[in-house]
Amino acid sequence: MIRLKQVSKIYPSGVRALVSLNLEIGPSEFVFLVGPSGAGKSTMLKLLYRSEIPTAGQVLVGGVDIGKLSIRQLPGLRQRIGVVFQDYKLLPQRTVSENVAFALKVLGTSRREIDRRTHSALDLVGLREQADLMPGQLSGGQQQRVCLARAIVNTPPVLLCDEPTGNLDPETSWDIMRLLTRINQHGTTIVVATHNKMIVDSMRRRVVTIDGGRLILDQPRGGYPVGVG
Amino acid sequence: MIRLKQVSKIYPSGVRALVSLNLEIGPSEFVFLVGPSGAGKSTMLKLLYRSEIPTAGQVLVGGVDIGKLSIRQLPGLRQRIGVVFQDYKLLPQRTVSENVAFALKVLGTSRREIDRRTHSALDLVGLREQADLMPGQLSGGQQQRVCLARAIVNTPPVLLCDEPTGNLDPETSWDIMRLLTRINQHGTTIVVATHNKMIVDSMRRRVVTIDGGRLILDQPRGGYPVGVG
Amino acid sequence: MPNRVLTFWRQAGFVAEEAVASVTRSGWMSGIVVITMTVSLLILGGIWQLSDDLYALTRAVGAKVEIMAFVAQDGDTAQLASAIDELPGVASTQIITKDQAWQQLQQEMKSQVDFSGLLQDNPLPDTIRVKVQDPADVAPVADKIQALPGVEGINYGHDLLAKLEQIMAFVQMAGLLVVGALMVATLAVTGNTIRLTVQARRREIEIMQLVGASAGFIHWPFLLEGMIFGLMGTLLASGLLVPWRSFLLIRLQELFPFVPIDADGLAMVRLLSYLLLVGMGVGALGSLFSVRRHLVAASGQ
Amino acid sequence: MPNRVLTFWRQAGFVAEEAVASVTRSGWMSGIVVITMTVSLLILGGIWQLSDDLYALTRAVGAKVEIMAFVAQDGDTAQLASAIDELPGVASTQIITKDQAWQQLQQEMKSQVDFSGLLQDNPLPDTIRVKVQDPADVAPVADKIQALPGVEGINYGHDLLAKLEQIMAFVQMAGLLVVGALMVATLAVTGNTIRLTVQARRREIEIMQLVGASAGFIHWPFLLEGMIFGLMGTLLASGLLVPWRSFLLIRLQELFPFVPIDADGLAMVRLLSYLLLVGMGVGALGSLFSVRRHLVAASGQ
Ligand SMILES: Nc1ncnc2c1ncn2[C@@H]1O[C@H](COP(=O)(O)OP(=O)(O)OP(=O)(O)O)[C@@H](O)[C@H]1O
Ligand SMILES: Nc1ncnc2c1ncn2[C@@H]1O[C@H](COP(=O)(O)OP(=O)(O)OP(=O)(O)O)[C@@H](O)[C@H]1O
Ligand SMILES: [Mg+2]
Ligand SMILES: [Mg+2]
Repeated sequence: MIRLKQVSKIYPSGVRALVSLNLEIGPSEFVFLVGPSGAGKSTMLKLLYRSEIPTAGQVLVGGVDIGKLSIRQLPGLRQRIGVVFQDYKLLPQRTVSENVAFALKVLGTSRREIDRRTHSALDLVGLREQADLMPGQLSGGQQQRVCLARAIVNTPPVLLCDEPTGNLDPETSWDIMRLLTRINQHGTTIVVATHNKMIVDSMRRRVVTIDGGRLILDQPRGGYPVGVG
Repeated sequence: MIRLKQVSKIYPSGVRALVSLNLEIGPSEFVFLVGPSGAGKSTMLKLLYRSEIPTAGQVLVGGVDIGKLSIRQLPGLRQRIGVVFQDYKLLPQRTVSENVAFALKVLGTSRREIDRRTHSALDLVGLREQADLMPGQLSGGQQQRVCLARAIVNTPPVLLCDEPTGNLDPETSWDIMRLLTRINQHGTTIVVATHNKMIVDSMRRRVVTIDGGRLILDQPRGGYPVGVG
Repeated sequence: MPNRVLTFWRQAGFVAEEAVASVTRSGWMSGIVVITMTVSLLILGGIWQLSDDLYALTRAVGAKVEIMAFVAQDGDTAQLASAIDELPGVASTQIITKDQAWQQLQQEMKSQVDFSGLLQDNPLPDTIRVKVQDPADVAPVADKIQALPGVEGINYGHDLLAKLEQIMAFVQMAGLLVVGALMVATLAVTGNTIRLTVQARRREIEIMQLVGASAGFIHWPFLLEGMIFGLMGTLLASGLLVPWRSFLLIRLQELFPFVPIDADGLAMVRLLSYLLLVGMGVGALGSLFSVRRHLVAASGQ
Repeated sequence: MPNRVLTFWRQAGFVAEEAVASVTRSGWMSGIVVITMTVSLLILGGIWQLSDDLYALTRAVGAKVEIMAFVAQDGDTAQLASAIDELPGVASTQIITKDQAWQQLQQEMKSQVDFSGLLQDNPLPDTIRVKVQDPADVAPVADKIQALPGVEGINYGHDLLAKLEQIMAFVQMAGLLVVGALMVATLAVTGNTIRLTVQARRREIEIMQLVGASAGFIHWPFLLEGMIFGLMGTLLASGLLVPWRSFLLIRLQELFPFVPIDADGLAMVRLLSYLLLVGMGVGALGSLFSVRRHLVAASGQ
């Protein structure tokens, strides 16, 4: 499903965020991406939805080299990838349900279908009552969940999450993890960048550890690595 | 140092974020503020630096009822309170060191003093090398640390932190906590809103738990409450 | 595929909805763009009109120029007048007999000339006063009249006419120049203002791209929004231009009562449609360029 | 307390530094504001100048009006001329003898009047041509001349003068109106543009407040920045206005060679200082208002 071949990313500032990284993630896999702050986790996710392009190497998603996509082909890729952002990226002037519905409207989904799916996505993340509020009226954790609802409303084959539980209390974090597990069971490939040791340790899923832009550990049923960084 | 008397906050949207809350925090105390997402933690901190005003009740900081401060008196309060924000709030068009120096320039500190203090603050949070980068060129965790550096550069008597470790790996989180402890030992009152169970459990400090806007637990040497929310 | 068509229409509906919502949502920002647009179009339209009016005025003054044809002693005045009347380009003729002319001259020169010392014999010829249809025709018509038998001489405001033609050319040239410059200015100012509002919404554009909206899909709401701004600006500008013009016409007519100035309704309609075109075009282009800027910036290229 | 003074100067230095940095940092945004400002000031200055020139032109035409005084048969022409010369407001006098006048009349009326049928006795009086210093003085000076002994009658462009006075009043009124309206338009457009740039930096204002900057401290960089925009806009506008004016003057002089149009350097300097005042004022006010908006919004009131 996802394949990185000798991928390097050097930012214009000269920072080497990723160095000759090789990684393969199969369909329906659930992978934790861990590593110290500044290791290159967000950068790797950005390469996958082509918010950045690699300086060297190839990034393949669903068999397509996405570094070679034209601007015209970009929407197609983005529609097949749901992303939960570390800094939410919600539209401040739209209500919660409008934010979630947005990804569907863009595709020309019928209004009934939009309503149905938006409702069930908000139900899943536990924000049914906040549907008509503005993002600015929500707590940090609630905004994070809106972002998750938007990412899954479209049932994309790939879901990328950057610190989805960074601002959530342990209870809600577990709810979200259960939710991601369920989505994963329906066949969605999921990559989660996280620092949440507790969750990584208990879930016993594949854990990919990067540090200083290099892949240093890839455990099939791992825990949060100790003493890294 | 900090005193809340029967404080309620009802947002214009009708949400009751805080309900008749009473709390007293002495000078040089170190308090964890915990509770589920949407409990009212950020709201309480916002009342303390008067980003919001209470709907009812009194908020006293250093003996002053800050609900009664005029706009002219506000800068004085803000200079005595350092804040670390959940969403960083860095100036995107200034370098890391400019962001940190900002709080000092506002006070008319001499350039030498500004340089000295900015350097030592960046050293403390481990971002000496990133001093001349823009916030957009940093990872989420790095931005969080810049925010912390800015909050302490001014050595304010009160430091409020909203999820200071939300985007940090465990290692860095511990570094930050050690740092906060050190600052606290020099006499600074510190309030930390957090979801980090691991840290709260190990630090054995005072833990104030709120849920649904109400204070439901206040343990002098507590841990992260179980089954709350 | 009917499904594709349906999807297209749903997207189109969404785009229209978005555009309208965006105008109302960003209330005061929209207000600023509309005000800027109105002001710019107002200045443009006002100057355009003024230069048109000035041109019409000088033309009307030119139309006042008459040819005086002096009939020879033995000429047949009435016959000559009807011959002139039939010349192409002639609007009207009027006969002034030598007696009328003599009386008029005595009247006019009362204080300057001591007529009592003059022989009472009338030295003046019969005169035919000729009006032409188009001031540009004065010179050729005068030449034709001169060539008619029985015409002893002619007289017309030769110098005045040349001067007027010069002034008309100047007014037209300066008008075109100023209107052209103002058009560019309007484009610059309103285009830039729209740019700033789009800039303020670059986050929105970024998110649209992130959820997989196509470039066209992202463009359209902004384009439509720009055109709505243009439309509103033109309507407001028209609401101020029409009364201003009536006021101006009345004042001008007071100043030049001898020159007929007609309130040409059609010219007004034409001007307003030009303004509408400029307004909506500027709105659409201003949006287009700035959206494109952000699109490229956010595509990870 | 020297420490307080030191602190003040450090803050002032910081403010100035901030203002300059902000202009350069937000490059294209600053560019847009400066362009908008330049365009607005250019239009304002251009129209201002044009209405000034039109006024000067009508005044100059008015100055061409002469009084013709006809000397009685028994009057002493030379003595009368020197008497008139000493009247207040009179610029110059010129004597036209009856012989000169008669010859000139014959010349002018050659084609209209058959002079051979006329008595050769000259019916015309001596004439004194009088120029006044100020067109507004024509009527009172004429009255005074009329009252002099030996003056049989006078003649001056009474109607033309009245008309010119009307036109001058109109030009002045319309000029004032248009310049006033443009001033408001300039204020609106550039003020709004600055508003948008400040809006784009509301986060900066919010953070300044959060780290405890005083209201004055937050205002000043924006105020200064607005004034820098005004200064740059004025400089650019001047760079275009000065050559445009020379061009216009040359063209006008070509059209009205008989009217002296002087390139009044002082008037230009005055105009440019007004523009500078307007530009910097608008920049400062535009910033002030929009910063104030955000200040109140972010103070938790
Ligand atoms: N746009 C950018 N321009 C320049 N450097 C960048 C940019 N984005 C990230 N970096 C740098 O690249 C490195 C990796 O950043 P990245 O955001 O991938 O880290 P991360 O693993 O997600 O960290 P965190 O856990 O703190 O979010 C960091 O050193 C960061 O400073
Ligand atoms: N500006 C606002 N307008 C209206 N409602 C608000 C606003 N800010 C917060 N709220 C509501 O008040 C409640 C408490 O929010 P608050 O941000 O204090 O929660 P929190 O404890 O910080 O949660 P989290 O851990 O998710 O950050 C929430 O239900 C939220 O929706
Ligand atoms: Mg990251
Ligand atoms: Mg919070």
